[in-house]
Amino acid sequence: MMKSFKLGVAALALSTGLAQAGDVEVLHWWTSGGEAAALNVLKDDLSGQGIGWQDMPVAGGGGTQAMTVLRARVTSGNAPTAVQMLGFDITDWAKEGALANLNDIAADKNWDAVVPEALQKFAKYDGKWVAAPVNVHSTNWVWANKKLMDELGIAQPQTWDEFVAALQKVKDAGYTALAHGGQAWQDATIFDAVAMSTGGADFYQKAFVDLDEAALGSDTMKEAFDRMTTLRGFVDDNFSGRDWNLATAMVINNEAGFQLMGDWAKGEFLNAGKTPNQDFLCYRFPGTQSQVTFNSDQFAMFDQNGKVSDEQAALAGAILSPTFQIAFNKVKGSVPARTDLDVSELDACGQQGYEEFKAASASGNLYGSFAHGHANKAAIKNAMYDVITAHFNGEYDSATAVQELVSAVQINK
Amino acid sequence: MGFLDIKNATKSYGAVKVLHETNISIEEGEFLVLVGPSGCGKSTLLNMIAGLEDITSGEIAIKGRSMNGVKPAERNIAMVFQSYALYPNMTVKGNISFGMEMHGMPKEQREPRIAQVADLLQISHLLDRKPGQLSGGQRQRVAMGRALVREPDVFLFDEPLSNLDAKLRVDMRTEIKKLHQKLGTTIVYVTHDQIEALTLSTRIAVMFGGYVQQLGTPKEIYDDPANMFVAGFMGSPSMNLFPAKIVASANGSAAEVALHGGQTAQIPFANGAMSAHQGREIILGLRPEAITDKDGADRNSQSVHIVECPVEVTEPAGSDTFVVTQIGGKDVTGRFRADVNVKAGETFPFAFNMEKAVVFDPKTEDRIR
Amino acid sequence: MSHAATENRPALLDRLREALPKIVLSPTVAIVAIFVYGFIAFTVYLSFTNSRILPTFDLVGWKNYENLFKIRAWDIAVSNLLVFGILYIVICCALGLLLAILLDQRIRAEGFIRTIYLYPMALSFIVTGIAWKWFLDPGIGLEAVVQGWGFENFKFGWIKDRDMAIYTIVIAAVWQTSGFVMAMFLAGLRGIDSEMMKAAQIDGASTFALYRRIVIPQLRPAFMSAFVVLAHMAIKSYDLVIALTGGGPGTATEVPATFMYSYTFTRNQMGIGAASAVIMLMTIAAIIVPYLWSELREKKQ
Amino acid sequence: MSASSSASTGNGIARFILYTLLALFCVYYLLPLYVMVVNSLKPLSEITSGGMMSLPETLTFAPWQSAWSQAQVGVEATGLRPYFINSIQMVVPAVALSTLLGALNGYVLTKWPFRGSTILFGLLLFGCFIPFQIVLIPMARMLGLMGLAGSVPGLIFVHLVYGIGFSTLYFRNYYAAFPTELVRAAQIDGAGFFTIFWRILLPSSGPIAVVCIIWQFTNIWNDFLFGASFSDFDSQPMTVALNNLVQSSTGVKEYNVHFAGAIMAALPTLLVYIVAGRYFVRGLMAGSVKG
Repeated sequence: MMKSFKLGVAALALSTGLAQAGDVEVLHWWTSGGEAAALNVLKDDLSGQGIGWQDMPVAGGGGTQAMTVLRARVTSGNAPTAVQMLGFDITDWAKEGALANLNDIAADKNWDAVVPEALQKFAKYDGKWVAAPVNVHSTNWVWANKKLMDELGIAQPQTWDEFVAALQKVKDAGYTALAHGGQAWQDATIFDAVAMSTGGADFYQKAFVDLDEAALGSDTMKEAFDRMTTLRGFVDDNFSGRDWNLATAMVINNEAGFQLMGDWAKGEFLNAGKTPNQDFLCYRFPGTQSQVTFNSDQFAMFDQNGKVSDEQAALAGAILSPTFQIAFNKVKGSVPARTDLDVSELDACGQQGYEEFKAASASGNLYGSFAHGHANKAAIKNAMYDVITAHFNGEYDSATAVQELVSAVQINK
Repeated sequence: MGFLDIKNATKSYGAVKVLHETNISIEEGEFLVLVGPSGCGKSTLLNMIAGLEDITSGEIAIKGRSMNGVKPAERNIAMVFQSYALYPNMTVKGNISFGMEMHGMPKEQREPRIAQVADLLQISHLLDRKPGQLSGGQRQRVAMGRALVREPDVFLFDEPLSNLDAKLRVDMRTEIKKLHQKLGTTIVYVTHDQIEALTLSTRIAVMFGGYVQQLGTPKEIYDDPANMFVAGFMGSPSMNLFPAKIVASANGSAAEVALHGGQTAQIPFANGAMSAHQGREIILGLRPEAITDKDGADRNSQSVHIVECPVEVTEPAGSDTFVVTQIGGKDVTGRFRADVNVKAGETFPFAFNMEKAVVFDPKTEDRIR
Repeated sequence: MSHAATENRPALLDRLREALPKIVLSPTVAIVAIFVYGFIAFTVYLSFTNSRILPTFDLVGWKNYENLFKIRAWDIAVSNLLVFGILYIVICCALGLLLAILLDQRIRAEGFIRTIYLYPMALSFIVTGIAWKWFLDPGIGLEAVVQGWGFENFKFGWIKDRDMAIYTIVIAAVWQTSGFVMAMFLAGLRGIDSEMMKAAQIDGASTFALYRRIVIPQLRPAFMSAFVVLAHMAIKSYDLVIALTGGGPGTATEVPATFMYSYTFTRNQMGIGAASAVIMLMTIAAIIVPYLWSELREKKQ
Repeated sequence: MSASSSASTGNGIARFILYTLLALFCVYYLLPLYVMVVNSLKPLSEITSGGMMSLPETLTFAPWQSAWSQAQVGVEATGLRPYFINSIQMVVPAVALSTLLGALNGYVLTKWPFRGSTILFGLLLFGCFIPFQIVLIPMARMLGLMGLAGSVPGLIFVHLVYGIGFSTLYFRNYYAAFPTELVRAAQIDGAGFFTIFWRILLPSSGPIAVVCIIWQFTNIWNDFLFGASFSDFDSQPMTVALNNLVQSSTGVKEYNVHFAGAIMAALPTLLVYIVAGRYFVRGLMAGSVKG
């Protein structure tokens, strides 16, 4: 069993990994009403082409459950046809030789031109398209309660200091300044923006993408941790373990002033009947106005007998089709993964986000979010989570956190 | 060659030999009892006959056919267990018919046999009950019915009466004896109760420490024990065994014994016995019924001797009174008539019937003849 | 089979029949050999490789173990398991015993109460985790409710407190299994000879002494069974921690099971995950093997 | 012994304290269930506006309906219904097989012991403690090689493999106390290996079978990891669907539906406990606590 293992992964995927002819089996973790509605657009598109959809949802942990299941499925030689994936997971699977080459359809639909390069870094491996990007979430958003902002006379903060002042104002007024849920990935999402704001794009690139030890251990990093301590002071005592959407609800219900969260938070506002710019505000984290940190859901296709099946090609094509991109991202809160679309159907925040995304892409300021696995491998990401969350919960002071961050990266490199 | 032959059979568990070379041969219709204290090997031997345990070496044959390696079910035997081993989930009828069913006997043939056996054992009214609803005695009958209905060559009984109360045990004992006489079947019966052994058997094998100590009729075993173990184990109250020395006396030899209080007494052996062993230290064995009061002594015996002994305890037992004295430091019990006037503390004449005396070597514990 | 052939077969058939018990057992033996011990061997091997997302077979020596002990979360996980395991087993046994003794006093509606005590075992923690999480949450749970009754100073925020959070896991875990332990002890109590109890009462033993001196010592087999079941659950507790705290606040409630899952699957560090699994298995063995040894040796006497 | 130990009968105060204690523990055990039931009968707005402990102001059964047949657990809003059936299809054979095999193993280990059988049992028992996380990948590989990947039989097999240790333990301890003389009697009556098992032992195994079935049913029904990893799009069990319902990443969390679904998912196991609970203690008494 030993020797055959590695070879077997590819071989088995080849031989038995076929779903029923004419169907696609899709492993994903989009099980909420809105997400499922969005996927239904894709499903209907495919059924129009005579292709059936076999649904294999596994929710939980932002896709980590699904990735565990995927590993079992692939190892058993029963890989799903298409799998929702994030960032480095795609690269890792491509390295294993398990993903199909989508170059034909990509050339046919001209993906190289319309998909930003920062996304291609994940969607392509070794010069071959292996995944079709569905959307682009950006993570460095601030969500603010307009009513509180107006009441307290707070304008959009442009710098860190202004932001701290604004938080202080909210806190003094007796509200929770920062709505936050104490889960590792949420802590890291904040840190993502704080680090970008503190050290700038180059620092971000060096520390989180290149894993440069000097940058990781630098005073700038310590400064970033200090700022996290400051933010911790604006969070209520009851934050630990809270789901992000409950934190959003605090902003919606006029209990809290701000939340730092990716653009998926917008869906909560919209679902609660709130309107952008009337009931709530959306803007980039102070100090990162020109940058966009993103994560992108993509669908990777598992290799079928050494080539791409017709169904997979159809699915990939449908995913990047303008109609699906618009229809899906309208519901999901994210922006389309291609830069050539008319997004007038999106809401105000969505349109703003799309413009910023295009601009960042053009100016080279589009960065994969380290907190969402788009800067480095899962091992590194989670090792950083450990340090960030431990620091945010007061287990480390900033100096220790910096040291721990360096050693965590060393261990997991 | 007998009906059931046990030839040089042994049993070992690893290095431990629990049954040493055993040879027993019994005829058809015999009632053999294997008796001995627990751990003596009797149940092991029974299980070997049943085929429930393998034979380490030697052979067991029934009707001349070697049973080594033959399955229990194919030996044409039946067994009654100590706990009766009634199948709790089946009715009495189911229990009785199970063996026939397993041997492929059609239902029409089973029914009359069940009825016949149930009738014989008077359990016809219980046939539809489950074992849990029966009394101990009823279960015992069902267990026997289950064995009987098979009409086997050999019946094996593994302490079948030990779970019954005293009264029931005596009744069932009689019933088993009647059944044996009526049906004339061959039976091997294991018990630790020497009375059962003596009352039921045609022959007894007394076992101890993995050896057959003595094989013989009840009378042989009782009157003529081969060694001190058999002498002490069989009979109740058990045989008095006390130290003595053989000395010359007027008519031949006598046993010189130490009475309580430092005196010695000489009790002559029956005519001429033990003359060859004069001067030897021995253990003298006399059953309680051979030590009586003067008037209660066996009138046919030629060799009754009176010795005045101090009385330690008297134990009236209705039909008899047991009187205890000390000889050679051992309690010695005599069986006196019930109306004899004897009190503890006084000295009283004891009558020793030396025709019944048996003599053992104190070291080997074997019989000296 | 033809009739002629059977003539020569009895010996073979007999041998087959004699081997039947072993034949019946053999599928289980094969299953256990492959799917338990084979997999353990495989895991041990993996722990010496640099496996990441999928198993690979490039040996790296002790590196995974060295790294494992450098990871702070592992230390936390191990010490948490110690705290959790001891408290969980002790409290479950104590509570289970108490409940069993209480229920053994000829209680009316015993069956009903017993079912209530027992039912948590039936529920998966995917299910009850949310309820517990809410109940323990100071914002909406017990603290809020009691404060709502007017006890403004009432505080119960353990789940948010990184020094206390592990105890909330004990509370929920005890809730889940103590009823089961109760059932085991109750069964043990019912199995004790009532004549012995009468004798002790005649000897003048107080109720307390009766239980302490006579009853509880006789429950040793029940204690042993309970210990195995509880140890097994303590070590495997994964759902519970994930549902209740997700290992937080911070890493305060990390346990080896969550650590192992996280490194093997979430972090694509299969080598380190395997190393932690090996350490965990060795710990289990250190606890269970002596138990099995004493149990099985006793059987021989 | 219950009869003799209750020296306190008739002592009013002691009885009162006793019942109070028992009632307090009932509250402890029922609390989470209370939270779940109460909140499954409220409209969502009532939950989010606080007061998770309070009784519903407007009673609604809509969450239950939704969880059963309308809730979003995948692309299709099917509710838990189809997954329920998947779970039943998996649990029933898995429980039956592992119980039967456990009974056979227990029978062999106690009534037909052979050299090394005790050690074998020890090894079997130790297998119960293997962490499931480490078996996931190699098991997936084996299932693939056996052609059982992503199928209900595959799931049944996995649960059989890891359920067998405990079921063997239960039956072995039970049969150890079962009189060996009965087996011998049956042997002499001419019953073979399997006949003895079917006709003599199995009919008397009711109590321990209940214990074993309860244990296996609970574990298999509630399993998530294997269910998620080794199932296919058309064989996902209930727990995976419930997880999808509860853990959905974005969008409004319908807690009332979650609770309704959670209780629904637990109903079969609860039912088993309530129906068989009385035999449970009896079964434990007969077997497993004897060590």
